[in-house]
Amino acid sequence: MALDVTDLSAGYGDVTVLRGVTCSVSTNSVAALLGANGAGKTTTLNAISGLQANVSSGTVRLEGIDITRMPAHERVEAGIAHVPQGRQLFAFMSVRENLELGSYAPRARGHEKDALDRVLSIFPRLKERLGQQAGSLSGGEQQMCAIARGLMSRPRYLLLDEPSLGLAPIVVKQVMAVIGQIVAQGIGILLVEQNVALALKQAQYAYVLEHARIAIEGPAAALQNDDRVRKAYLGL
Amino acid sequence: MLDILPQLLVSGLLIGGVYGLLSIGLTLIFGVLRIVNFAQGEFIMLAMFGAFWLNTLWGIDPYASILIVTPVLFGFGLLAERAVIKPILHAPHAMQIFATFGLSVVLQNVALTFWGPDYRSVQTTYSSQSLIVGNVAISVSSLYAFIVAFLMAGALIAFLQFSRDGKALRAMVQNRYAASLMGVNTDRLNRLAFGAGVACAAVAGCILTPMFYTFPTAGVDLIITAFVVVVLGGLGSVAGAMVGGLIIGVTQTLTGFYVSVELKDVIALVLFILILLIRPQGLFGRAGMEEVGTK
Amino acid sequence: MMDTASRSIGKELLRASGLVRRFGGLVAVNEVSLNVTDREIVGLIGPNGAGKTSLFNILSGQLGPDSGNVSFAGQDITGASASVCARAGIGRTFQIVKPLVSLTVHENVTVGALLNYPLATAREKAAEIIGRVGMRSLLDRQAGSLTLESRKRLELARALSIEPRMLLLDEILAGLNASEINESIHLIRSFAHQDGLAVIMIEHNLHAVMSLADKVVVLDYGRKIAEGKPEVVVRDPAVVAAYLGSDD
Amino acid sequence: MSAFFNDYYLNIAVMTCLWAALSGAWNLMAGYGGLVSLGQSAFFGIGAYITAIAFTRYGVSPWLGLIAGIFITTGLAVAISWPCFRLRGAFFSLATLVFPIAMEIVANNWSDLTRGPSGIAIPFQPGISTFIFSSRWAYLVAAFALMMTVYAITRWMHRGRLGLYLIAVRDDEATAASMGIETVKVKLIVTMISAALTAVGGFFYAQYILFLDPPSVFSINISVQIALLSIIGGLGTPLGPIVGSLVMTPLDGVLSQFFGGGPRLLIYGAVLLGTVLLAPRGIVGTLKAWCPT
Amino acid sequence: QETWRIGALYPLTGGLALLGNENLNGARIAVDMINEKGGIAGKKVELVQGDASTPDKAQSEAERLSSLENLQIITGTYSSGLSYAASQVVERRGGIYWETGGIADGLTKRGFSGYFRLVFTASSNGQLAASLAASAIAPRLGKKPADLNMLIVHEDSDYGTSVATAAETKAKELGFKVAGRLPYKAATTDLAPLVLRMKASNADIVIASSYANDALLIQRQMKQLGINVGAFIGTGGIYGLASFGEGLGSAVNGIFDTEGSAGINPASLSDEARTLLAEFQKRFQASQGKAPSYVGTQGFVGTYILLDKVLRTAGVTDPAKLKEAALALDIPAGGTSLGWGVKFVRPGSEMQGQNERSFPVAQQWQDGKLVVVAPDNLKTGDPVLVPLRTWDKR
Ligand SMILES: Nc1ncnc2c1ncn2[C@@H]1O[C@H](COP(=O)(O)OP(=O)(O)OP(=O)(O)O)[C@@H](O)[C@H]1O
Ligand SMILES: Nc1ncnc2c1ncn2[C@@H]1O[C@H](COP(=O)(O)OP(=O)(O)OP(=O)(O)O)[C@@H](O)[C@H]1O
Ligand SMILES: [Mg+2]
Ligand SMILES: [Mg+2]
Repeated sequence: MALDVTDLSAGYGDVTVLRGVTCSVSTNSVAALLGANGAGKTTTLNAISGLQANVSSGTVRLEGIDITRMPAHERVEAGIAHVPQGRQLFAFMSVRENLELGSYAPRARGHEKDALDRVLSIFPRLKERLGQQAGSLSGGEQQMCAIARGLMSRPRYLLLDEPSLGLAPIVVKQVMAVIGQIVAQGIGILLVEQNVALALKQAQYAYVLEHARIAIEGPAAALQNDDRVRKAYLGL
Repeated sequence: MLDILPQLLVSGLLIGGVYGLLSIGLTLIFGVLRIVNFAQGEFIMLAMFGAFWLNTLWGIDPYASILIVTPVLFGFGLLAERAVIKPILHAPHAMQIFATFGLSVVLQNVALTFWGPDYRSVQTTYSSQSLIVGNVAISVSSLYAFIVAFLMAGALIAFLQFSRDGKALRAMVQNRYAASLMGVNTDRLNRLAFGAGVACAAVAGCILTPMFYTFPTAGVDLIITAFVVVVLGGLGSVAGAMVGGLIIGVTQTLTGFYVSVELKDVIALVLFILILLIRPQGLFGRAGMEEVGTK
Repeated sequence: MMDTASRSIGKELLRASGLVRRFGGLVAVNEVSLNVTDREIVGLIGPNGAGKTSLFNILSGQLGPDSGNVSFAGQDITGASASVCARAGIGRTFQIVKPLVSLTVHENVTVGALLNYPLATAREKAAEIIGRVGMRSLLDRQAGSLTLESRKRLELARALSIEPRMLLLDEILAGLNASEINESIHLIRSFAHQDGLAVIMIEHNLHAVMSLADKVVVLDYGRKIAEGKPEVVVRDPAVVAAYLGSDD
Repeated sequence: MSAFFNDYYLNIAVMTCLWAALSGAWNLMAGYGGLVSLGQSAFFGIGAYITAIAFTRYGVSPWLGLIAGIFITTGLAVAISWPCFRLRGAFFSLATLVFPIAMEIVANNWSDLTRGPSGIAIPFQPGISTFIFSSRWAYLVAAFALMMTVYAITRWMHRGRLGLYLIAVRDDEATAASMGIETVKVKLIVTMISAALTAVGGFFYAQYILFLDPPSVFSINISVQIALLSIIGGLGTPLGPIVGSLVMTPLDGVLSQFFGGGPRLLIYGAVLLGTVLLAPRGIVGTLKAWCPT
Repeated sequence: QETWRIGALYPLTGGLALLGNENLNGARIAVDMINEKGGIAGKKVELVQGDASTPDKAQSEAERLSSLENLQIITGTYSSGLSYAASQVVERRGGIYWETGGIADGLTKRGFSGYFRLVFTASSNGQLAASLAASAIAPRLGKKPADLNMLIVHEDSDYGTSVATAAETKAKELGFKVAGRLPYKAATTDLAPLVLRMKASNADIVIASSYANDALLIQRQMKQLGINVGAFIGTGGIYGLASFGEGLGSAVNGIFDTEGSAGINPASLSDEARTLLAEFQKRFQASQGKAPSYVGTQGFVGTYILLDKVLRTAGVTDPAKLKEAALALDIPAGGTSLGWGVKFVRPGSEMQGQNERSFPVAQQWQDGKLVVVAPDNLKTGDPVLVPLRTWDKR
């Protein structure tokens, strides 16, 4: 049971950002996708969720089913949730409505209440702000709202793009704890993080994107001790 | 001259209802697609021609013709969305205005070329009938327009506020990208919204056919007030369009009677500017909302 | 690393007292006072939603305070517009980056430099600043096509372009990896130490705050709950409870 | 006279230059400042009316009338645009739509001054001092000069201080303000320049057509036409309005020659629609995208 | 040259398209008829049309017709504003401008030597409306003008304003109590306040100058609000068109209309004029599927005279000769199908170029048709339904 990206090349217009990227996430696990700024991490997630990026070759398979050419909204139904970089909330809707929209996909219907209770117990801060317009939340609150919204669709696989961005240390700790909980519920997570130390602590397996390809990969623990990783990404 | 005040208020509210009816489609399309549809008046005009021909050729009552004209124009709206609106969804705001303006020129002249410049009208029993309540006369055709406007507005508001697709529509307005991440088929909703906006124009056109002449530039006169109403109420707000319509209707009627018929439009425009000074986003608009998606 | 404590601190530049800002029922900034002197680096931390950005918005003229005073370099700028604050010498970055998308990187920065220089000189100054924040290779890129990280650098360059006396930096390190953060720390330090600017930085990256700040101010629910030397503040139990969380 | 220098072609050339100038003045506001005004015909009409009134009623030379027209129009433009600067996007456009409607009603009713609905027919008294010429060449020279003035101002502004400030304000007002730009002042300056140039265009129109009445000069169609040419040519580029006018004004003439009535406008509308859809950045913008050099 | 080429400049698109096209259709029939009779001096006539929808378009189209197509004779323009702009061009080029429709008084006050206007002026139409009220309506209402409230309402264009101003002056002269003159915008969607002002002013007689929708709105809203007046006089435009009758059904009966008429008493016409009118009406009906209105007839008559009387006499398109032929015209009343005669005011006089033998007539809608009711020598019937039936009985 896995989400497999095989030999994926993708880009925007004439610009190729990815050349033959192969990676995979299995349920019940966290895979980290690392790399410098602009390496193409977000692009990889976009290609998986079917947004913006043009895939020129390669495949994305969800538990064996080829979803490479599926429109974005059908992929949500197939079980992919993407918490995008930069939050992308519905700024003029309340937090509650944002969360409700998280369960727009048919697969989530009928489970909205449970899902809502669950995410609110994960992010109690949001409970206080349910009626507030999402656009006026503080930066960190917005990030929580975005993650919570992603969880509302009862995904099989969750793509998280820099979830710790802008969060207070205490919240980062909470989010990381939540990632642990989510995985335990049988969801596979592909985690993109700039905070490499954090990501490697959280993940079982990790990939490092460099020059449009996966340059390094391996169990997270091994990468933590890899010299290249330590120098380039851990600032040690 | 005060004894006539109740009549003035009633007449003002009734015409306000007509303005609301004219504005609903416009505000819906703007609300969802962030496009000011300058061709909305022409869709109304096409509907009026539809009602006129159905009446002339087969004797169908204009109100009954809603059942035929609305689906046809809805379909036409879907086509227009595909051909004209979809390509410019992400274009700068100025481009969008002028694409729909081009569409309006084309539609007007299609009508002129096919049906000629003649003024046509439909005679119905209710065209100029009225109910008398006390010493106030209530125009039957305006009353129908008023009622239909409120039913339509109510239905739309309920749809947008409470239904799944309605919420998805509102979400899409604010962030298309995120909406598709939620599993929303944005292409379908765009089409749906434009089609629905055109369908509103169709209903309005049929309802208005017994009241006005039908001719190729009929839409132009009708839609200018609708623009004012829609901005006043808050672009994109259906409730705003109705309230804006009523405010403009009553102001025009009162100033038309007590001040000057000629200046009634100017006074309404001054009021319009004054309200915008206090609330730049319009009565029911949300501050900042007007910018969402327009860039 | 230079010992921040031993560096001589200049005279008072910013004095804000009793600032309050409400949004509906919510008090986003509640009776906050803050003094900053020349060349001082102040770290502003606090939980999400504590009112840090709102405080910046008041100081830089984006928001008017409901009450309280701000004076900057001897000038009363309470409630002054953003452009007046900028002209008085307050440069800022936005947490949610706001580049001028249809201009190039160079033009973005030139716009700010035009405040003090004619066009030709402004362009040169802008290029210099862009070089300093490490974006020289992106000089002619359209700002709309930059990655988030480059946009953040651009924010910084724009804030510098008006030759401010004080910089307000709102989470400019967020989204950078560890090596990039180290570079930026040097850069920020140079603003204070070489250029003599006062800096207030909002940052969730404790490592950066600890190594840069002369003074740390902590906000929680709009109130100032702690102020002082970084080493002292991070041990404050209130700060640990509200912001840092205990290590487990 | 060779057929090419026929008065009719000269007339089209004059109109092409005039429309290019008017559209160029609009482009300053809309293309750079993002102020997509639909109220330009208000400024156009006021400019036309002031010179015409000064000349026909008080015998003031149109040159002096022009100066008065520029000042009054600019003043009025400031007064009526200022409130609208708080409005954004489509709100601004639709609010400015109100100006010409209001002006038309004013002109219609202030008949002591404007002769109301009968309009003003300017007597044909050729001469430099009256700015009325028997030869279309003289008009062409003047219209060309006007067009080039607008072009020069646009060029000067383009990526100069004012141009950059305008784009900054258009892209993000908060960012612009944070860099010390006084956003309202910048919008006012460009509105004043645009209104002044538009008033000159109105003056020219009055002295050229020699007849004006409220519905014709305050027509919303004029506002739309003005904007259209920049859109087709390329919004926010100095050459855009000129290219737009060079394509569309003669096209309209040609269509009039070969198709009467409805079909002419049908084709005109279709061309407009086609351009907007196929070349959404306008002709100049699209050409630039094809060949970056 | 193989043919005589004549310019025809009318608003064919935009808001004035209806009557512009109607005019042009009349003119076309005149050309056809001349051509079928062998043309002029053996050559056929060809109309070169131009679309003058706005003044600047009018002037550019006039320029096209006169300098590009090299035409010496241009006929048009239906609307006064357009005529002002277009005739400037033609006058400067020394051609002939043959105006069949524009009725603003000022058009013939400019001292243009090549400008000829066949139609009466707006003032004379307004005056007729007031006189009609005095001569035909007041007696039938059984009151003296001094005891009658008159209200004048008009759309605010040049046409409406000049007609209304003349009507107001004349009505005061005739001793009516003029309760007011109310202008409004023709493009309005609601005239309830106007109609209620009628009620508030207790108007006995209303004189109205309207464009199209506004005329329909006034009547329908009068009915809805139950406002009855003794007599209602429209002054041309839509009031004389079939669409007005269609829009109101039987409620139209009793409403007066002053302007030219396509149906004056044939007995008052010369034989030639009568035959031409019949022929024209037959052809118009055949090609347009409806009877010609006054406006269409006006296009026909104007163009026919231009070709048959002016061009044929001059025999060349030399403007000097054409002017001479035009000024020499001396057709007595009844000599044209509209009942008018033709004699142009000579240069030197204030109204140079105005046809002093054209005049409006008064008609009334009776049984869904227009009947000429005044002046006596042209009428085909007498005024009926004065006072107007109240709405519940119409
Ligand atoms: N919409 C787009 N159009 C064109 N180019 C893009 C687009 N989005 C990203 N790019 C380019 O693609 C490259 C990879 O970007 P991507 O966002 O995938 O990187 P990333 O690894 O997520 O970086 P970051 O850490 O900054 O988020 C960059 O060079 C970027 O400029
Ligand atoms: N325009 C607004 N309307 C309503 N509430 C607002 C508005 N702006 C901010 N708030 C609220 O004020 C509080 C403070 O917000 P602020 O953005 O200042 O927080 P912050 O300390 O910068 O947080 P973060 O670290 O997450 O960026 C938050 O709860 C936020 O939701
Ligand atoms: Mg990324
Ligand atoms: Mg913040």
